[in-house]
Amino acid sequence: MNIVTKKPEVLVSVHEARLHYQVGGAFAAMRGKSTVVKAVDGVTFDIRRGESVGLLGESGCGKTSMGRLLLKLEDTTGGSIHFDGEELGEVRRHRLKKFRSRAQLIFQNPFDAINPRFTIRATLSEPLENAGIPRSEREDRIVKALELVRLPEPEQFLDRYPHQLSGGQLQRVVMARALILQPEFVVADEPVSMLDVSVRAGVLNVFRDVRDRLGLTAIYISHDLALVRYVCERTIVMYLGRIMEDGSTEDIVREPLHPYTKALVAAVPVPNPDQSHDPLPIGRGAPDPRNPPSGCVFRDRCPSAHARCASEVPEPRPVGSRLVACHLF
Amino acid sequence: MPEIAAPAIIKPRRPNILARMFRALRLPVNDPFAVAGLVIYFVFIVTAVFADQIATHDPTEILYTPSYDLAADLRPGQDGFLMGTTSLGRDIFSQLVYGSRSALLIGVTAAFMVALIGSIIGLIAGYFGRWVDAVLMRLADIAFGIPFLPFVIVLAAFLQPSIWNVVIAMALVLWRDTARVIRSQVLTLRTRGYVEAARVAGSSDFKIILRHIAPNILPLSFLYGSIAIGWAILTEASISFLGFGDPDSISWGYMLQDAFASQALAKQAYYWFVPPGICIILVVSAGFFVTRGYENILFPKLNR
Amino acid sequence: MTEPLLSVRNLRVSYQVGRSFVHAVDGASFDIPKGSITGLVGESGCGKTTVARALTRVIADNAAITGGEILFEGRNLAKLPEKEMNALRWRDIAFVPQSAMNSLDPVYTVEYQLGEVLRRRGGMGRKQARARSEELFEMVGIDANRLDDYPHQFSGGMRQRVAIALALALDPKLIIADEPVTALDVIVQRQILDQLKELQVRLGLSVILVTHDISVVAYICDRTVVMYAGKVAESGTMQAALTAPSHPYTMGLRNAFPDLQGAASGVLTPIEGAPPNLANPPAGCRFKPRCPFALDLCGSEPPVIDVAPGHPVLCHRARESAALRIEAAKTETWMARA
Amino acid sequence: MTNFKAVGSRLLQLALVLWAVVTILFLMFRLMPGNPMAAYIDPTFTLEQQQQLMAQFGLDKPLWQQYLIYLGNLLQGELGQSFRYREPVGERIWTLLPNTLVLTFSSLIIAYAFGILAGAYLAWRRGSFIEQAAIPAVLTTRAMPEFWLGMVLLAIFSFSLGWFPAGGTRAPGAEYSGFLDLYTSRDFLSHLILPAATLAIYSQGLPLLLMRSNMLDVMKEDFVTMARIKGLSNWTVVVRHAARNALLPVMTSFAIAVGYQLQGNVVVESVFSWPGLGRELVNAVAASDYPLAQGAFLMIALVVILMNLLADLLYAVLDPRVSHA
Amino acid sequence: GDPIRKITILSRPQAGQQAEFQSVQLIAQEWRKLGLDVEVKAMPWEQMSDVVWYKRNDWDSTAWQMVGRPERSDPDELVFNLFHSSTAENGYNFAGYLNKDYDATAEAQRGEIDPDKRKALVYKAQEILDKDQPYMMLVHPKSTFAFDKTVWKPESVVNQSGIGIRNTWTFLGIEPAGAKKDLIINSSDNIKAINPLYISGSVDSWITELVWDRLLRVGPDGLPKPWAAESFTWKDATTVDVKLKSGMKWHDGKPVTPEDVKFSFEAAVGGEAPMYKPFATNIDSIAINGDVVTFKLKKPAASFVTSSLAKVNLIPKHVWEPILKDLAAKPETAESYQEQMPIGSGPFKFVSWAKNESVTLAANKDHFNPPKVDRWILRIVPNAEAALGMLRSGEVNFMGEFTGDPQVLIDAAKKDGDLEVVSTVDMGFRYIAFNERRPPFNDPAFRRALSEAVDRQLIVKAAYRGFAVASNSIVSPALEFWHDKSVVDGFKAGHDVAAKTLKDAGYTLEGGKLHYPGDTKEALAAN
Ligand SMILES: Nc1ncnc2c1ncn2[C@@H]1O[C@H](COP(=O)(O)OP(=O)(O)OP(=O)(O)O)[C@@H](O)[C@H]1O
Ligand SMILES: Nc1ncnc2c1ncn2[C@@H]1O[C@H](COP(=O)(O)OP(=O)(O)OP(=O)(O)O)[C@@H](O)[C@H]1O
Ligand SMILES: [Mg+2]
Ligand SMILES: [Mg+2]
Repeated sequence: MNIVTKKPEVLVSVHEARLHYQVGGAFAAMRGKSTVVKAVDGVTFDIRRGESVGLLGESGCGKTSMGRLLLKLEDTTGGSIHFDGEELGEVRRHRLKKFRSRAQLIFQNPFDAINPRFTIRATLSEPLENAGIPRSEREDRIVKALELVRLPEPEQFLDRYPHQLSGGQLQRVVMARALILQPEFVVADEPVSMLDVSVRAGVLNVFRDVRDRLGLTAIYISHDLALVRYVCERTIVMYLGRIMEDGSTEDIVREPLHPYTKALVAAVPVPNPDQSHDPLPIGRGAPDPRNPPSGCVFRDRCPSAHARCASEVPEPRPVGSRLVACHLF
Repeated sequence: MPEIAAPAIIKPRRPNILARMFRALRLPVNDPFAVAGLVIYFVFIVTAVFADQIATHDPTEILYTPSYDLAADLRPGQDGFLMGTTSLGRDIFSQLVYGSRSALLIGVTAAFMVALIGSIIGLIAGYFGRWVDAVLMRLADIAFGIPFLPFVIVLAAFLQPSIWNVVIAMALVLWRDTARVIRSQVLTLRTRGYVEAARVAGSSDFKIILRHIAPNILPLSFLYGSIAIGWAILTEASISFLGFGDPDSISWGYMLQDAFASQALAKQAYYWFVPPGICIILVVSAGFFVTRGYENILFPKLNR
Repeated sequence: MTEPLLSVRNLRVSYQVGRSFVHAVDGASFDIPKGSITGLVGESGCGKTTVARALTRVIADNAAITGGEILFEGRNLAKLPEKEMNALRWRDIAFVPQSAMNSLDPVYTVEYQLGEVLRRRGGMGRKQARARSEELFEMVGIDANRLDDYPHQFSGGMRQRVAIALALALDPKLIIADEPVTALDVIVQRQILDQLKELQVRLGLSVILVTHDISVVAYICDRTVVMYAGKVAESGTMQAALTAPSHPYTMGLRNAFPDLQGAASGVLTPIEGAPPNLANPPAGCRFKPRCPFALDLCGSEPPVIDVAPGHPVLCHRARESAALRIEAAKTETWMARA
Repeated sequence: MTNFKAVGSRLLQLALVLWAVVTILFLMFRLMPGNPMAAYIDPTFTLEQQQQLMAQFGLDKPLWQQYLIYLGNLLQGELGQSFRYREPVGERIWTLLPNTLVLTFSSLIIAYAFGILAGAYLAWRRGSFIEQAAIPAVLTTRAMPEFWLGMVLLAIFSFSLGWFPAGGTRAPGAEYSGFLDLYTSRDFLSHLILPAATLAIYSQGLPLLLMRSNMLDVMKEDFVTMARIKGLSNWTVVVRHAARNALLPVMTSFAIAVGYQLQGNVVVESVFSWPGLGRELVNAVAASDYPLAQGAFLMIALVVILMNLLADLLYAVLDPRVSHA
Repeated sequence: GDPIRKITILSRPQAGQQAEFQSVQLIAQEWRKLGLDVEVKAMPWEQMSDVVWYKRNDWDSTAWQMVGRPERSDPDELVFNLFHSSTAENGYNFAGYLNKDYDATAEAQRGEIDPDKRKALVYKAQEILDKDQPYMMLVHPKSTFAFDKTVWKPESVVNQSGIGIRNTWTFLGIEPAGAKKDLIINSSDNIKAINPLYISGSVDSWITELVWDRLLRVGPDGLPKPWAAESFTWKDATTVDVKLKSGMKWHDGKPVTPEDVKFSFEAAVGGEAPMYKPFATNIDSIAINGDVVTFKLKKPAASFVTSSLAKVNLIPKHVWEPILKDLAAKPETAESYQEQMPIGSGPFKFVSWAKNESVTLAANKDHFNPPKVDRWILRIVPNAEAALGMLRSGEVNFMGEFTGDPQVLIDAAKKDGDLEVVSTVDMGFRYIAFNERRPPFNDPAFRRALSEAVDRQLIVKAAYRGFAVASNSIVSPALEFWHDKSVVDGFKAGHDVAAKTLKDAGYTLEGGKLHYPGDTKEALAAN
């Protein structure tokens, strides 16, 4: 960490970012179904250099969409995102190439993230080739990258095809590909959710280790608070495209403030037979991203919702060292 | 400094181009019917290529018997005509042999055009999306609104009657099916992790299409190509039957039309109208068999 | 101990793939007592679903039960004539599948699908079936006026509830739930598990809950069966198996799970390597290649050792488990292997 | 509102396709070589006559003017005058369309009824000898040129056995008061059988193969497995769950098939002297009768386009996943 | 001189025009033997006629045909319209034949009322054409028809010379042999219109001739006879008196009057019936005197009786007058007017018309010449195969058109036993027209050589399978009175004859290629 001191502290700055998808065809429209999904709807946060931030939330709350925005795999439909002071919307052509080598993605599904027709060598060569690294250097860097992710005896993997590797090994290759150009910023989108429990820990450990060694700034996307806690010091909780709570992970685990975070924390099962069986402080039902409620998007499931929640969208407010978007605070 | 033995790096085996192409095409060699189809194709291709050697006569030459009478309506074997002669005194066997040439010429070019145009449009529409997709798919809608056979008929009347009309019409209209399927395939491929990964790795669109997407749709193009072979041959036959065919080149469709126009049915000249029909059925169903073999490979879960 | 409701003895199930066989379940034995929830845990591909399906005898076309017994109330289901087996399905043994979306027929309303079971299998009339459907919906906490909806109109959690309602329809003695919550979000998962537990207690059901998540097992199960590579590694009460695991594999699994209530600085420890290929499993103990405690003798078929009454363990070193547990708690133990 | 916009865009798309087809047609026929006056060439054909004819059909005007007139007329449902018949094209098409539709639908209904049943049966008997033999046989029926099949049927059942008449829609001299009267007569039926059978034999392959592969797919679905775990009878599982689901795409393919069949009718109508739209199109093209050929083509295209739309709609109506979204 | 460029022959494709296509192939084969480079271009009729008719400078030679029609029993139409220089620009003389001597002969025969003198002139015309060979006459085909003799009495069938047994006289006189009284006849062509003011096609004319009466009809011998007219007399070279039969009635029951006759001829020139106009333009005035109608002509015209009086249909004034008035204001003519229920006075009444399928007429028992059949039914059967099948199955009992191989028909009849087949030499003919505007076809010797190169017997046998007679005259031997037999008999053909003709005219063979005589240059590029 803190390799270069001159650079500004904030690496990524998100301001009121929005990503609205147009969905549904003519037939959905004929039945009066809304055709816009607000995957990300006015999200603001900063990430400092070297920080690891967990992006937490239920399925469909917009975590992946947020990640894709940060990597310019999707263009914002509103608001702005600055990467190292540069607005992502303006990044084009050769600067995009440069950006691509600075910001990387670790994929959720390793079985899908590597072209089944490519050998591991070819897979890892691609970013090097694009970055204009001469052929002679490539082999060396590939081996180094594989060593970095703790694949023992990297050479034996180079000419294998993906189906000849186990899930844990593949996910390490995916990480190696993300790291091979020595990026500053990495988004990891549920990197272990497709892996078997027994090998998850190994991949997580590599991630933690590499991040610390290279001083990476990282976003870790997950719906599992226990995992986020394992890798990130800061957590952002999202619900239906909006930020509910943003603060240190330990604080959130110990004392969740937002009613949604409370439910989330209480719901996580622990491998301990003596855990409590108290009912969850949350209503039934699931969020419908196509028809979110007015005002606070969480109000229809919130046990402490009141009149104001229906009319007014709660803005994130500082509560202690945290930001909480709730009218209770 | 003492030398440290570098770890033995196993060089990747680079299979030769031909072998790689064959693997990319993934010929369905495990399905007995597909193999039968491939064999039929092979036989017809050989026949077409060596038509000059195999045919006993010029297929359009008006022949005379040794007694200088017109050699018309001879039965098979008579006067040394293997499968007899037509009412115009032309050798049926030679026509059949040369017919394979037209069939394969039409079939293969039509297949190539349809597969090529369809694939390129599908690739572009699917990959680039947005207005490019919108424009190309509207074009496809229009193509879907054009009734194919009537279109060929009009085109054949518009241009000089020629076997290429069928090919042109197919290229103009039938790319739509291929394009739609390829597009939807590309749409799913585009969201595949490794395509996204290539983008994140900084690969250009062109490179992504060429390296990651095209190889995956190649078998699909080939599938549509092989469907197009059958379509082309059947369409040519229909067009010839309706009298819009090419009078100068011998095709099986032409032979059938000739036979019907000359009342081979009433003459019970089975030796005349049955063989071309069978040839068409053989080649077209060979296409279907191969196609099915392909589908089994491409969509194994269907286990058709 | 009372007679178990279901007793699986040495069950073998194989899939034919081309010319070779995958022995997905290779001699599994365990008991399901009446009125309990039993968790069936294990890594992906270890044969959990295969066991669960084998109990209903509706298995894949290329699968066959090649040995063993499934004793259910004294009858061997593995040998029962198809007709009797069919009579027993759903009335005695019901099933909750992993993905309720795919297991509800998309073209019929939920009421039709409930009614189908109630009328065709339960012999009810139309009115009666409707009443019972409403009752069932109430039980699982869905508004009865949503009976006329189609499956896709429900959210994932509700669908899972519908699936549970379906399973309850004929008051079965045993419900087999194959990963009923895996695809769901934590909050919904918790709600469903609570519901299931509540119903199980209220109706005195026996439930087999298939899952790969020991947290879930820890949350609601009374007993657990741990599977590894087609075999039962260890089975026993929740407490016995989770707080004091006796098989190295179970110990490893415990280490690999993050615990929200544990210390923040805790380090997770993976079990390196991958489960064996079931088409060609290693001789002897199947966990041997990944086991930090493996000895030469592990190359031979491990014995089943009862470390406590009703707590069989499939391990050569089962008797040393107390000592091994201490070693297993250390990260280095597992890293050394890698 | 967005939903109006979406519906509007679907209709707009339809209009666009129609306009494009209409324009392509216009250009194709106008640029076609060959002179429509060719039909009148006769030793007594004079220059004056020629010019009068050209003026009558508006052929003396510049192309763009002809195009505008043509579009204008189309909007009013006017298809123009046939060169040969000197009759409004619309009238002629309306009298022929029912014949074509009756042939198309009857053959397709037979084909689908057979194809669906046989497809379901083959799926059920998967791997059996019957299935192994049937699939290539079905593929072969699709490889036969329709006219060839028609001629063979004609040769056997009409010329040799004399069971069915050789062509037309009615016995010579038979009089009927209207379409309905005609279509319900035995006479008509006996004329319909051979052409309908030809088309049906050719088209049964599509629903058959589709039904079969859908069935095989559906049989692998979880809900079918669940139905079996529920202890439901085999019949219930196969018919109520598997077949019902497999049927959906087959039904929507029907609409598309109507469009395809209509195009293919051209050939079969010629073989069986069936007084339909397809044969008229062929004759009109052969005789450079632009307005008529254009009209017939347009009518076929219209049906094809509408059937494409119908397929969408059918899918939306039949599949609760869409209809109850 | 230069080598002669590649020359082309236009032909229709084989489909439907087998014999023509085959002839052209044979001709090309023979011409090549003369050292010419010959290309056969097959194209559909519409395209071919477009080139030949509207692009008169663009082609070398073309296959063409002239079909037989009753009114062509008078040679005037062919003799004049085909070769007179006045029709070279945009009339039927598309070959561009120019010969003053011929023009004079053609005009003279037109004005000559005396049959024998006229015959001499027509003979002279035929001799000039033989000498100049503007056309390479090929054959007069034989038309082959058949009928079911168990249904129809063979002796009641009339064989009209140059036309065959499918003619109005047969339909009027044919007698049922048994209980079946419906005459069912086939045609491959669609019916375009049933309209007395529109010459829409040959099949259509079968119907118009039956539904509408004419003053005269061309008899089985090819000479005109009174029909609706009681009699007719030439008062002088430009005046004809026609006496109308009494007691005739329209199909709607109204009487046929001389007014109707006058109206019919006036309608033909009135502008609403462009196709009939040429047949009545020569009429100066029509006068009515009781039941006599007097036609005054502008110019003497020998063919007036055949090509006008026996051509123009008699139509009811009370039906057509309002229609024509209505049409006068519109761009359309009467040709696009289709009566719902056509009204004529002819021996058959219109009953029904199923488009593209059939037309049914019923016998008019009130007619002065009532037919013996009950109904006359025309079925559209587009292919010969089906037509033959229908004839054998009884779905058709009179084959009115057979486009297939006549031998097949004869064989089928032999096998069947119930069928009678009759072949008749047609008054129409097939030929190759040379484009006289383009060298080398402007040279009569060259044309003659090409014509001589092919032995017509080859065409008759190999292309027409014997169902044709060789021709060298536009007047068919079927028209015995007008046909100049010597022209045909005197024509010698064969490769050697042709080669000699060419050599005599100065053409040379160099390296197997034919060259122009002297130092003539090739003026046109091959196309
Ligand atoms: N390409 C797309 N088009 C339309 N809607 C989309 C698209 N991608 C995502 N969405 C919708 O946007 C919302 C947010 O999706 P996103 O993938 O970001 O959620 P997520 O939090 O990553 O969920 P998960 O945990 O399931 O991965 C969802 O409702 C999703 O259906
Ligand atoms: N139809 C089949 N044909 C062949 N092999 C199969 C089939 N179904 C399952 N298998 C194999 O049998 C083994 C056990 O599969 P099973 O589905 O029972 O595992 P599981 O424990 O339920 O796994 P998961 O947690 O992934 O659901 C696996 O190795 C699997 O690959
Ligand atoms: Mg996601
Ligand atoms: Mg499973």
